[in-house]
Amino acid sequence: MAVEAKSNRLGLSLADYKGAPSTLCDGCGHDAITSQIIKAAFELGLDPHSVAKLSGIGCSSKTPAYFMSQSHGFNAVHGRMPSVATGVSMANKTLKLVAVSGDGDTASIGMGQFVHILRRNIPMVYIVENNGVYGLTKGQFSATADLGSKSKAGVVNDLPPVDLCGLAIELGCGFVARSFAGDPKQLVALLKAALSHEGTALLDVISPCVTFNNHEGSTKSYKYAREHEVPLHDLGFVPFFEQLTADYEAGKSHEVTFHDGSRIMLRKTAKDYDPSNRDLAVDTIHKSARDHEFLTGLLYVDEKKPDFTKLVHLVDAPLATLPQDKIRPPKSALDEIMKSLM
Amino acid sequence: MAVEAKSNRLGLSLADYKGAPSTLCDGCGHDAITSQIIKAAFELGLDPHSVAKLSGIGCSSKTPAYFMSQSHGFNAVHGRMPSVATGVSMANKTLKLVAVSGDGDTASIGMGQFVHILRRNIPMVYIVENNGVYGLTKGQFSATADLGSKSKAGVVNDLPPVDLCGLAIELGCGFVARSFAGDPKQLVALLKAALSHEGTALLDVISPCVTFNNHEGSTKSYKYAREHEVPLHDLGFVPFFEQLTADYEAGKSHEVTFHDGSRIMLRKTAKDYDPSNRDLAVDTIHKSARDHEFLTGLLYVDEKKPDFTKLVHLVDAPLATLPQDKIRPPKSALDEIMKSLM
Amino acid sequence: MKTLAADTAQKTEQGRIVNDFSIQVATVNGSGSQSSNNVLMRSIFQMGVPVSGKNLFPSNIAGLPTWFTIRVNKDGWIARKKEIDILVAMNQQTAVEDVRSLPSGAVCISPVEFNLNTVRDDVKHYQVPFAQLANETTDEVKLRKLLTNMIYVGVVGELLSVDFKEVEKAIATQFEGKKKAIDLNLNAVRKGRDWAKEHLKKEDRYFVEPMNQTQGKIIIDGNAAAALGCMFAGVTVVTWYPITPSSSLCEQLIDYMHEYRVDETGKATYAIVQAEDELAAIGMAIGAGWAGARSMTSTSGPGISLMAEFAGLGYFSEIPVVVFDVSRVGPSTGLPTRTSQADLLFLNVLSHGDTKHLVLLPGSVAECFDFAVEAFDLSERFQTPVFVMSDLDIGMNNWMSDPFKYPEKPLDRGKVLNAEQLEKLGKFERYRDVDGDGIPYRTLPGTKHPLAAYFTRGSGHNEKAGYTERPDDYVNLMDRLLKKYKTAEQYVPKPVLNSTKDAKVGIIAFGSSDFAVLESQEQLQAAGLPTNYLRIRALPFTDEVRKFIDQHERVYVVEQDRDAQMRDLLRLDMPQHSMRLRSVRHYNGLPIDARSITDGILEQEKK
Amino acid sequence: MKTLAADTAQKTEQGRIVNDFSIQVATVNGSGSQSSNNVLMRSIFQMGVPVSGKNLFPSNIAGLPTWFTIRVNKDGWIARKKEIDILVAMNQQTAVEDVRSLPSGAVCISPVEFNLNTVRDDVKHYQVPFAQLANETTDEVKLRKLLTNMIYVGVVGELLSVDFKEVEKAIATQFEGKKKAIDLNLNAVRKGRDWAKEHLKKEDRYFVEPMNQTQGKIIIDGNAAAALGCMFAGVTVVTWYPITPSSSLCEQLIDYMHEYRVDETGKATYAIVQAEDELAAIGMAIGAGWAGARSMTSTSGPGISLMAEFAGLGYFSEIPVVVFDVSRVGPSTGLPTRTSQADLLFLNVLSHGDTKHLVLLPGSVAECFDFAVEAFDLSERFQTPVFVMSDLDIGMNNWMSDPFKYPEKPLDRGKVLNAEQLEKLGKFERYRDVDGDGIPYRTLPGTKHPLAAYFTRGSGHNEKAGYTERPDDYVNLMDRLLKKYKTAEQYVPKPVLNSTKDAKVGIIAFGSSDFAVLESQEQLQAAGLPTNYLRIRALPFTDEVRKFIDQHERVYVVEQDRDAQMRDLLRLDMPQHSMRLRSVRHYNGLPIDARSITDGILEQEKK
Ligand SMILES: Cc1ncc(C[n+]2csc(CCOP(=O)(O)OP(=O)(O)O)c2C)c(N)n1
Ligand SMILES: Cc1ncc(C[n+]2csc(CCOP(=O)(O)OP(=O)(O)O)c2C)c(N)n1
Ligand code: SF4
Ligand code: SF4
Ligand SMILES: [Mg+2]
Ligand SMILES: [Mg+2]
Repeated sequence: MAVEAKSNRLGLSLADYKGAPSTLCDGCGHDAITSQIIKAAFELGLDPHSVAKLSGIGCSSKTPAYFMSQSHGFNAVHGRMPSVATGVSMANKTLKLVAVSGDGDTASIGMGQFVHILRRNIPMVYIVENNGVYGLTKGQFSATADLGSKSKAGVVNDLPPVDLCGLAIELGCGFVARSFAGDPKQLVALLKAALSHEGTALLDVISPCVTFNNHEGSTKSYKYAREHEVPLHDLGFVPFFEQLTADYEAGKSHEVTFHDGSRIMLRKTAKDYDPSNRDLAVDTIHKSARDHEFLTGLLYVDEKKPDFTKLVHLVDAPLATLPQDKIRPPKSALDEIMKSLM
Repeated sequence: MAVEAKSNRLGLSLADYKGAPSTLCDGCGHDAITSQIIKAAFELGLDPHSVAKLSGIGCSSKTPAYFMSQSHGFNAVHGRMPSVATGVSMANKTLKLVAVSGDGDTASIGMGQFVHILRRNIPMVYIVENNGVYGLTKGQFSATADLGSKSKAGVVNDLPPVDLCGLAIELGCGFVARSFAGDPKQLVALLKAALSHEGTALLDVISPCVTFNNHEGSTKSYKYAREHEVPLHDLGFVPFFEQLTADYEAGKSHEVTFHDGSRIMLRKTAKDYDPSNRDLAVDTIHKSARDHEFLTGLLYVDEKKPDFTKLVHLVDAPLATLPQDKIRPPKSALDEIMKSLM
Repeated sequence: MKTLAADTAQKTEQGRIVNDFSIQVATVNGSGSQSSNNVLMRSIFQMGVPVSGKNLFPSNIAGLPTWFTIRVNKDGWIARKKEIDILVAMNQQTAVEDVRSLPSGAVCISPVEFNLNTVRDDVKHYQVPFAQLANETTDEVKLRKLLTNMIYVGVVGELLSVDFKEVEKAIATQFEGKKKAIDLNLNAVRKGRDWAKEHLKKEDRYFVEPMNQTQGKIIIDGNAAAALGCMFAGVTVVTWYPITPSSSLCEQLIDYMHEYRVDETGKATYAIVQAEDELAAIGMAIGAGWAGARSMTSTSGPGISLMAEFAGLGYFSEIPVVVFDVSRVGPSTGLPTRTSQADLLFLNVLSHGDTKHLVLLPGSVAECFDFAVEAFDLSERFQTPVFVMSDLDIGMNNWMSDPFKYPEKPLDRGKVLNAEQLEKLGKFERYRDVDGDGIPYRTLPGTKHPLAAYFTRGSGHNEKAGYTERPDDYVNLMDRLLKKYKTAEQYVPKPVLNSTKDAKVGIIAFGSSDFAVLESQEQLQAAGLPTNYLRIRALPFTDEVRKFIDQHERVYVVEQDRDAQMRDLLRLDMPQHSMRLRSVRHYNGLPIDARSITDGILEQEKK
Repeated sequence: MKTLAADTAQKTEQGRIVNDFSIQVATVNGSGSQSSNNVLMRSIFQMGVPVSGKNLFPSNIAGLPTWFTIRVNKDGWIARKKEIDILVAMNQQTAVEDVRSLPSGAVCISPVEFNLNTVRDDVKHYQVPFAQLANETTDEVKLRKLLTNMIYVGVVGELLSVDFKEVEKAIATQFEGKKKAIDLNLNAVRKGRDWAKEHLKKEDRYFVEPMNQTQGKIIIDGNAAAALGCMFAGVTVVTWYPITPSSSLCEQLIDYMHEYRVDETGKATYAIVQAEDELAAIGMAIGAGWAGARSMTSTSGPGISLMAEFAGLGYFSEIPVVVFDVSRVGPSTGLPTRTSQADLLFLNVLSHGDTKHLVLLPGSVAECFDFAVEAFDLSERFQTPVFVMSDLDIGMNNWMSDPFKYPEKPLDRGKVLNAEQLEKLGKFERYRDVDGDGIPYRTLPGTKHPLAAYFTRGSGHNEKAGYTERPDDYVNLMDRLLKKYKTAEQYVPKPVLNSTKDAKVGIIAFGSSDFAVLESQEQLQAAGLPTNYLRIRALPFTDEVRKFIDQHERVYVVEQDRDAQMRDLLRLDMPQHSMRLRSVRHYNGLPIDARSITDGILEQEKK
């Protein structure tokens, strides 16, 4: 399987997908996610030159500097990455957008733009590295901090969390998954699936902040996540360019096929779960919250929803590089208009 | 019943709850809502001096000038009324906040603040006068415009709408109702219930824009709303200061009691509906959307959720008017602190 | 108080006033008077007589007072004129105040029911039974209000002897194609004309006579002109959020693009996104500009405030984007339907920290077109946000203009390196000042070359685009940005000079003040004060501006704001001449007029 | 290159340097060195010797270079000193560059493994086996890094002959109550001290000797000082969104309020809300100010940009609110952990349209306290947003100061009418200039009187707070706002003068530049240039400022920005003196130092 391969279908090595050395704290969940992004991109054989990395501001938002240094990256302003991503997508729809944000960057200051990018279904992978705090500003609670979670200073959070997955489904997002920085196997499969999805793919990844939110009483610590994680299913991803081997089929309960032909196989764990059922997804998420379960997996998929580039009927070539004769109408056009105004 | 009374429990007349003459277009749904706000406030006997009216920017946001001219009003900036309301609530928790917004003001530019005010559960009545367009800027689609709805110019909206009620329930709002400017009986009952609720009470009221969105093909026209309205139940409201009469009890299927003792009786129409069941509420809303039904009524109530003024443990008196000796610590305090820094 | 008799006598002495007066129609908004006012204006325009129309409307959709002023001027003065000569008082709410504000000897046409003759008798009143005429015109009650507007067109046309054929033509243009509408309206106009013929005795001095001053001219509003400019500039990504008075820029752009920028296969060579707010609008535009699109957004005051943070990102990380500010009266929501130039300073320094933005200042609809084209070239050449500040007066009012010229210059896409060039160079540093002009080279995402990629950030970055907090790196970057701004002086539109013989006194103005200043120059000349006038067309200032101030003993800076922002910016640019810079401010929300400028200057000359 | 021998010789000539040097400790952030640096600084402070500490840290949580500089100065100069005399090089990443940047003859204490002696031999090296010492101190591997920091405190203390009793006291203060921590750390310090005693031969000139210059003084950072000011100003509603370097203001405020502003029943006389962003933070504060609370928010550059729209609303509809801008290096994200004054102009005109805000400019931790109190009075007196601009240097660094004075003035709640007053007056117009000072009267929601209510809007309003689009209403309002701003000149903190005999040259500065300017005055005096120095403490300028500029031939405006914003604001206020205003700018993100100012001025004096 690709995992062992020294080089991928483009003949690139894993190293070709790495970035600058991380300056995050040792053990930060974000670094763990970074490595899985690198792995997923390498194994899928993404062309680094066709990828644009986007982020807002925060420790999490620094991470695009730490993977795929051969791809252009844009570290925007706090909470406004979605609008920048929308513009990039319009300017060059042939780019694969990989966006990384934080829970503060997305659920606090970024909420407005987050909601609207989901509504527009901009084609991109939207990863929220969710640690329940503002890491870069030293650990204040964010809008995803759980009710009753204790801060390092011992303060108890008394506001309910925003459930990004529940919200995304309510807003009609076509790919909604939750995972854990400490569960690389599941995470890499979900990342590959997300990279194969055509619209906005939301990945809410619990990513412990070892410096400010990894203590007793925190509900976003490695310990808590490990103890409370309930995976909905085991996942196996088969890229379009690979043969389907028997072991994939084994015990699969559901399967999702993406536009490029790639597929993800869901093997049921506890109970059977159909990720294409929206009401079921919502109820399941709400129930898990009530039961204080940390539910992970592919929560909801809808491959039919058209992405925004379709709605605006763009020409096939990137707008960014259209030649003058395609974007400046001829003199006759101006003359015609002037006449009509006389 | 109060409806006929010439003066209410404060001895005030209906006229005492009126505002400046409206400058909106004749027939605008917003004016219809204004009259029901006046009626509800009069019949509940709200003290105008204890009410603060808040709004953003838009035709809808102008309406606070058209009711209760004896109450202070604040027409803020576009989309940011929720933050202003939060501040007002903190400064003087004894005020009853009545906020009016539009679908653009709330669902487009205001989405971020809307989500966060629901999360904080600021005690206020939050009325969205929802016409699916930006009236004041001449009829562009807002984020609540329905998929496939036609603009006056014939353009078809190709983005899915934000369902404010579905969203509010997902965010844990404790009072979520939808109504119609053309259904005064239901609207006034819901307004009174909202005014009796302790946290944020969201009223999403379809309020046709007769000038820009009341044509054939619009899904927010009077005609469309009338033809598609499906009331979940008949409503009867009994304020705490009134006797419960038999006719209320008749055929009631559910009843909600608010903190002040007021109650609202739900009489089932088609099927039975329990507004305290969150999952049911969500599924029902989603189903109605799929079936192109315009579902109205009290969609969800949860009277247990604490409002924000409780969480911050405020003193009983309004912060705004605390005397100096309550808010400036004594010299001894400063001396003590200075010592600790030497 | 002068009596009408005396007044009429005086009139006949003075004789006819031809093609030099202003008409004000007072109605309520939402009553559909806009189209009849356009018809009246066009008819006169078609007679070859220079006209301009200004719509004074409320920030409201229907039912509040609105005034439409048509200025007819044989000399081509199309700025606002302070005095109203002919009032059509159709709005009972304001009729009395409207009549009171007329100069003695003016004309007032009004519904007979208003009894305005009782208000003043030193004004010539023509009282018309509009209601009755409307009833006779149609049985459809709903149509009567509308048609009443056309009836006054007939009455006014008759009184001023406007050529009826031109009215017919104008109606045809206005309702092009819609046969039924054309007949209905024509009929109404006739109704008014015939009634006037029969019942009104011409007792005023105002007449329209054919000229040939408008041949080959167009009538257009500045937002439409800017929209056309954007389209011919090759804009590819447009993001916007509705706001008066800028909405009509993007709305008209949508229509034009739909017609002229769709390829054979029916696919668009552009994307237009209605954003959820202005933070998102500029964020999208900046993302698009970064990715290589010619991107723009358009807004007004409140939107500019919301764009501050992103504007700083664009400046600091050097991303091309064009931002139109069709400015209105602030601060805050202010007067959304009134005109102002008071965003100037704020735009120049928009965002926290040391920031300096390029700002273009179109002074006519033609320049709205030209500068739109210019703006995209500048933004890509300088890799920075470029602001184009027009205002409600230019943007939303109808202006007479020469047809726009097709841009000869090919698009300037600036210093962008493609894969081949990278290969040749063998080296790429995003933020190095290779050419000594302060402008670095950039690459676009999607460029298929190992050297192409770089990381863009609003935090500290060195020449290699690497993260840095080093003091020297920061100073180098900030100094280069300043150098870039200096370089821009050579590229931005130069000022326009209008000089008079032996003038020692200078006037500086910009934007929509232009026509009023030109007219004022004549008034000043007549008052014995020859002036030279320089119209600034951009920030940063160019040497021509400095030379002009050098050469004049006194320079009056005319602007439409309270705080004399342009005067101040000039003082900061030429501190040594601070004291010769004087200020004439006009900031009541109405378009500036020549008389206010003339008085403002003469008053200070006395001192 | 001078050899060490020569150097030591020279030293002994020159003899001891007592209580006048700077120590720089280079570490990586997140390594816990902060507490040991504080201990070192406090120990010297407790010996009665003036000190100041500046932390140069990265915008990052752990692992990147950090420098902590302690300046020891018997004359009480506590600004940053450019040259480092004693380096404690604990960070291998930067050690070589750190050593290279030392002046010849300086001292370098470093881990022996770094072999820094091979880098330069004109520096006195003390090489210490820190790793080994740490191992000997504890078996807990995790603790070693931490304790290493305390070991260097012991070494440095020994070399400088810092009184060990004071070190013990400082440690006790630092870890108050935590017995185990105290012993651990004390033990580590001893380890370092004893090893140094035994193995190091004192071969440098630097010594600490007891003085009595710090008796009764406190050490505090500006954000804590401002927080205290807010608490004693009676702030009731606090809204904020985390951002460096302002977060610690509200975070420390939370702690203080929790301790001193909770009533008998355990209920809070305040509300502190962590908002979702800065738009919301100022929106909440404005809502609270409108409803009668003493409300505030605190932020830095990017937050200021986001607050622009609401700031305009506050100005135009006249709502009291206090906004702290603890400024950092912009534009955009800029250098979040470096200091700057470059928000000044932007703050003054924040929001579109003609806007002028009051800005207070504290120059010390004491003024952070005083001006916080002042700011709330001013905001309610003038019913307008008041900005308090400090910066990272004042806000986050530790400063020595006299204890703060308890405010004697009672709270000034401004012109608020209650029910009784309304009853007496029988009339209330929200926006009428009753007193001729431009300041109207207001009422609070909840006031139980029929006259109390009014409608607040950011759109056009007349004196009765009614909606208006009338040109005259708008002009009246804008002119009154300007008058109000003028009135404020009488209320804002007056500038502080430090004059020298026969000085013809003036210096103007503000904020955190103060100590550096005062020190520079001495250097200039020594260089034969006596100067008078005026420290501006607020916008608008007061007559004292104008008088000062009037009285000097040349005035150097010293500021920490690129664009000479204060110089420009002064030029606009006194155009007639534009040319005598010269500029000295320092904008590399480091706190300004006396030498840079002195050189900057002398250089221009040569010309
Ligand atoms: C407008 C603005 N406000 C505040 C900040 C300060 N700030 C930087 S990162 C951050 C929060 C980051 O939290 P999150 O998105 O959860 O990322 P994390 O560091 O936890 O990975 C804040 C508030 C900013 N950079 N810009
Ligand atoms: C920051 C800002 N952007 C844009 C506008 C222009 N604007 C005024 S009202 C409005 C939309 C109002 O729509 P909605 O909230 O639905 O109210 P409605 O008029 O439909 O009742 C807009 C975009 C503004 N006032 N402020
Ligand atoms: S502070 Fe927290 S989020 Fe930031 S790098 Fe460290 S561990 Fe990660
Ligand atoms: S435009 Fe629409 S929303 Fe606005 S007042 Fe008219 S009908 Fe109502
Ligand atoms: Mg986080
Ligand atoms: Mg609407």
